[in-house]
Amino acid sequence: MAPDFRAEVRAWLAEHLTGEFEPLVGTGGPGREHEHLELRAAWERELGAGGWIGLGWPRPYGRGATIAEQVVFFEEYARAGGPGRLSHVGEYLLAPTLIAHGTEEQKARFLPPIARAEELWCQGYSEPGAGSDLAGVQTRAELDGDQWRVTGQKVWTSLAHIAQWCFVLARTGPGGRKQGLSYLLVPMDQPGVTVRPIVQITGTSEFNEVFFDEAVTGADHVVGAPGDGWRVATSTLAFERGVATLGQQLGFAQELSGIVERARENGTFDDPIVADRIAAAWAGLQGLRHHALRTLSATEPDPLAASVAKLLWASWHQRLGELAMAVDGPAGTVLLDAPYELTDAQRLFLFTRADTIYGGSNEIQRNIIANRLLGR
Amino acid sequence: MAPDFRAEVRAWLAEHLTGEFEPLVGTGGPGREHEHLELRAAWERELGAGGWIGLGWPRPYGRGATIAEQVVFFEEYARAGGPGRLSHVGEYLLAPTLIAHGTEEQKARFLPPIARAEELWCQGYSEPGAGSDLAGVQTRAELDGDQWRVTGQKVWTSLAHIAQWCFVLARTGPGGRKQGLSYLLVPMDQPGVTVRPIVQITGTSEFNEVFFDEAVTGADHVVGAPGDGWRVATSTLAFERGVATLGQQLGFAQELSGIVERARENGTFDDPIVADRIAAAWAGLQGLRHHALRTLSATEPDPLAASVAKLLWASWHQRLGELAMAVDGPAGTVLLDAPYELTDAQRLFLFTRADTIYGGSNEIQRNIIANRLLGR
Amino acid sequence: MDFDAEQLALRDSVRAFLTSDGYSWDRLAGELGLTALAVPEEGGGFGATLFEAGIALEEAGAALLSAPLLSTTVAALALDPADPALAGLAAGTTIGAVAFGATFSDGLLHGRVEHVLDGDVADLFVVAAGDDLYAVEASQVTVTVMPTLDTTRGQAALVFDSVPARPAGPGRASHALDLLRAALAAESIGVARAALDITIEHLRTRQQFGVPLATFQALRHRVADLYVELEQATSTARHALRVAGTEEFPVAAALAKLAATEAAYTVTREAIQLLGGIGFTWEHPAHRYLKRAAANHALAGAPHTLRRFLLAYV
Amino acid sequence: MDFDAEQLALRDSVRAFLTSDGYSWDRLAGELGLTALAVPEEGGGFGATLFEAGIALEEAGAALLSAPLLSTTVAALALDPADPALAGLAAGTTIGAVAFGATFSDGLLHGRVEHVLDGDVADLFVVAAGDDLYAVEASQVTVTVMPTLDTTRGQAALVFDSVPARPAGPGRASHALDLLRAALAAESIGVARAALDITIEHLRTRQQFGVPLATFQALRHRVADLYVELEQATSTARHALRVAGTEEFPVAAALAKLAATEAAYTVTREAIQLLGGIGFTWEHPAHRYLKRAAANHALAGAPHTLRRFLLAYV
Repeated sequence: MAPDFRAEVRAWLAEHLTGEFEPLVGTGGPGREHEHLELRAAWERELGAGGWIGLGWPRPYGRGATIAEQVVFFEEYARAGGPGRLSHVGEYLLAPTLIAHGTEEQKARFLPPIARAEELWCQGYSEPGAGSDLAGVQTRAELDGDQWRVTGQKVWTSLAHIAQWCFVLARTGPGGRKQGLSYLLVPMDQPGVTVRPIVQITGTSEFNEVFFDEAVTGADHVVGAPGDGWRVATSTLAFERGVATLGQQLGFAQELSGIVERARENGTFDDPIVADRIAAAWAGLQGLRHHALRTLSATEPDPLAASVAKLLWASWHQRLGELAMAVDGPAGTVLLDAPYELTDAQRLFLFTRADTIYGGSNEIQRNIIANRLLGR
Repeated sequence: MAPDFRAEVRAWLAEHLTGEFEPLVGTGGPGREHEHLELRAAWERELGAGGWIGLGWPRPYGRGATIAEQVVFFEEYARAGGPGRLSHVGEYLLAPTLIAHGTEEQKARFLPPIARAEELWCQGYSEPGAGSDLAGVQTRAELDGDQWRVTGQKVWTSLAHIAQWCFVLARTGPGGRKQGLSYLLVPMDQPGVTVRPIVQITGTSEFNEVFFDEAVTGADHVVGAPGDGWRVATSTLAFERGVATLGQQLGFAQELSGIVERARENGTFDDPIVADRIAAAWAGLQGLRHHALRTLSATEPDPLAASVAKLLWASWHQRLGELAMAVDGPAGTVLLDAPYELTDAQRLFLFTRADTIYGGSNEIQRNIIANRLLGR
Repeated sequence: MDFDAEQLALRDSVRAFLTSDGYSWDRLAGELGLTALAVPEEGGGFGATLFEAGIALEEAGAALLSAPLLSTTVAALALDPADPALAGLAAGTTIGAVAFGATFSDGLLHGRVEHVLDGDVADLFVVAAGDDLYAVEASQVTVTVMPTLDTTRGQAALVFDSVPARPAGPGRASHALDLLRAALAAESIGVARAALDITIEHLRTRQQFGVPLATFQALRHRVADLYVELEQATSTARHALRVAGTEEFPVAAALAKLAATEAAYTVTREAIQLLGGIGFTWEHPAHRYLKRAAANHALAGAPHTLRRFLLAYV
Repeated sequence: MDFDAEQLALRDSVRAFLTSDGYSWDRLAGELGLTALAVPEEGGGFGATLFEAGIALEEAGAALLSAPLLSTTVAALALDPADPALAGLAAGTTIGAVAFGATFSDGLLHGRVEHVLDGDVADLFVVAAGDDLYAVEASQVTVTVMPTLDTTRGQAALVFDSVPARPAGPGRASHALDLLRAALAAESIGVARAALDITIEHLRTRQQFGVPLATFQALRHRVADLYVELEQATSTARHALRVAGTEEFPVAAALAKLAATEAAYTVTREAIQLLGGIGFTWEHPAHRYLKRAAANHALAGAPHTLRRFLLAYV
């Protein structure tokens, strides 16, 4: 690592996360993804102009930063109270997929706008009839001359209302389940695409339904061969649980600190039963960190690492939400404000119910692990 | 209830559980079933002579006692420190089956010797290849003139080494799984029967393997019709979780008291975390009692009641064993004496590992419940 | 299964009423008389027991009834049976709520009490101060309505600024808390049962990997475990409702509150997981069950607080 | 997967050795040099780190090695690196054990120490009294061999009746405890892995209802959960082994002891359930894994004690 890398990050953030971006500090985290959308989009462009998007991508598209450097960036970003990111779907999910499976033309076309945050992305995997069963995708696409025509419905699509592009898993050929799927890149701003925000348990809308009705995209906007979408898509799922987990853990640590602070304020920290749960949560977070460091330093990729990591963080985070409510006690039954403004504890408690469902539910992850340990 | 019933029980026990039977007080419980076998057999005959075996059977075979009276008997028996029972397999498993499904001749032949504790019984259900899968029984029996010839192997057979009779589920006809099974009554004292004690996790042998090699029994010693054994046997399993559970809970309460006493002695009761677990165990025991009272007072039989009760008590009891070890702390790693004499905590911890396995494992009980709630 | 014919009829009529379209407080209290069930006949009630009131509360929980039945019932039964307010509470013309933790001196109530369930709509507060209960009209109290996580039940924070109050139950403060715990237990059982029923229905009908979710054994076993926990909690809750008049009640009510709210919290959380994405949406009722369960879990004694209380009886 | 080539070779050779027929203490210490791994070269060792010693201990746990490797390793690393006893411990010609909780005054050790692992066979005791360590020959101490639940590892109770002892590690008492915790963590990971492997093998081969047990999803998901818990515990244990020389070690060792012994206790209990009847018998190894796991869980800080210690760092 360049010896002054941390200083460089810190200085840049101090200089830029201020002024017009000052209101963003501490906003847009999980369960608050609806906050300050326009200003955060501008902030992403600022990050892009600073060269901070695609930090870990290989050159020439990115800066080829080491894992340690990327971790430093996450740490400093968290320490500065940087807002929840909007370009992460493109940066951490699509881009590694393109780098692994895309053509040179696709890389040249799509990576630079991601790095400049000029094009934001969303993910079109889950469907209402399929849930966590990715191979049960019903959305269909047909090649019609030089265009794909896409028809179907996706759910759990965060950021769909502000994204310019969506990567869509669609059925393009014969064969059931994992056969005949293709990985398509579809522009969102067209008559064939309708985005409907879903009001969630939290009363806010982080996730959307996206309806494709004869939506079109170029024939060349397929990643990998047509029919090879299952393989391409599952590799994206693996990217989803990469180095970003360390950044995520910094957010977790801040949430836990907030809970500890609250427990000290309201006296529950002195209740040995609550304190024991706090210590268990803290120990669990250290475990997440030690585990991420071990898997990141692995010399050979572990095919189960992504599933193990997802089960660990999702379950830990969900328990953290329950701990937050236990610390708040009766106060946790009252909102911050009418009509439905949640406290930090309530937001964490409610929003983390989704952690064990989306992005491959706990049940799907256990299936993946069991398939390997016990055979299919 | 006769107003003086409790007094009658108490007086009888005070008068008889003394003298030669004095050494039996507090012995023979779970994990200690190997203790004082001969003297306990004599004690059973004493109980039988006193009219206390078959208390709840209908007249003329039993005393037709109410549930409340049976509970009083259990309470007083536990209070007096009565030893672990040897005739309970005949009294609580075979006898209700005979009363429901047996011929008049069978009842007349078998019930009185059970009530006098002249014939002890053991249960021949589980097999090494079938585990909790009762319909997977492989033991075969053939009708050869006026005799059944039985060949096969049974496991988890407690008391087989002292029992005179065994009720055996065996395959007697064509058809797979639940078809073609018969419920046979087989004498143990014959060349074709070999009992091999199994040394268990505890270092002692409560359970046996029983080998039948052309063992014989009379053609009339089949309960229900030949081929109807599945129905007869599963009704026995239901009897297994009847009123006896209340008696069992009295034993649980004594075990918990012992743990509390130990925690007060060694100071762990003052550790809030241990105390919380003790309170949870105590609350769980009250829950077992309230649940047993509710199901016993039910006007209609609940087909899931037996499975719910088994899951509840087995899991609670197993956690109690873990609590006992937690209370003992480091002391729990050292035996009471060489070569392998367990402390109360160790015995409870180790022996209760079997509670969730035998008599229909937790997994089998969950299957039964799910079949009803969710369809097969 | 532990109901007699009359109790079954009560349950069925309450259930039919609460799942019908046009229910209202007037019909609930007037036509069905649910606020009067356990009130003695001389107090204007039907003279049944807390067990029957619990049947109604269990159904109210299952329906997520958004009306002050629980609070009015608890207020009525907490009061001295000779109290003049009883008739109005029994008739449902007075809406009651119970507040714990004020102080009383020189004939006046003082202090601030938070988290008064249904305090936003109550006409009469039954207020515990020390060992005793006092009755005070809502109009005499500074009532601040609080927005609640569980949108199906309101709360208020009360300020007693030297408010004159009538003694309404000497020595009955702890009994009022026991009644609240038993009532919350009964209601939580209903919440859990309804959430489990919705989940079972979903698993039986929703297809994934080409077959109904109900065919997956891992899910089947979890449903079985939820059912078992709920069965025992139901027994514990009903036991408390049965022993309301006895010295066993304080312990039984705490046990019931513990078991029933834990069961409801567990079942409603698992329901959202088993329902998958749909259970995370506002339009599906799963979140309302979860929020009611979470509120009942946190109020009137969290589980570890109740266990600490029970430790004295071990 | 976080081993380099040399570490992999070490693991493989230890594993092959421990699963071979003719292993003995002499070969283990002499031929393989497992007692010398992390001892500095100037102390007669190989100068590797606690991480390498942990690889050997993990394999020893998996094999339920019944030999004082853990105690001798901890004793050697706890000592002042210049201590004259180090060479014997590194060579395995001296068997060491660590005892916590004696008192020291006027050059003499006093007090009674229970639950000294491998105290039944040790030649040399490294004794923590206050903040410091002392070395004393076993022949100077009243050693009472205790029969153990975990028959694969002995214990002794020691009585120090004003025993002269040599200062052998000023200020290193708490470091000795940290080393013991990290070593127990490494070993527990091995115990859990072996128990899980046996269980997986059983599920894959044993038929029930006409199909292998491994086809039942409810069991598959439980195995997956055990694997996940063990994976994280492995990471936590190995992290502690890596940071042995740093100020992070006390916290890392407590975290490792907590995570690894909880994982081993969970896995070995579940193993017996998943194995069914056969796992309850003396002849099957499952109970020995459970008993080792239970002992490691209870000694050197039970989980709630460790959490209380960690609370200061939250």
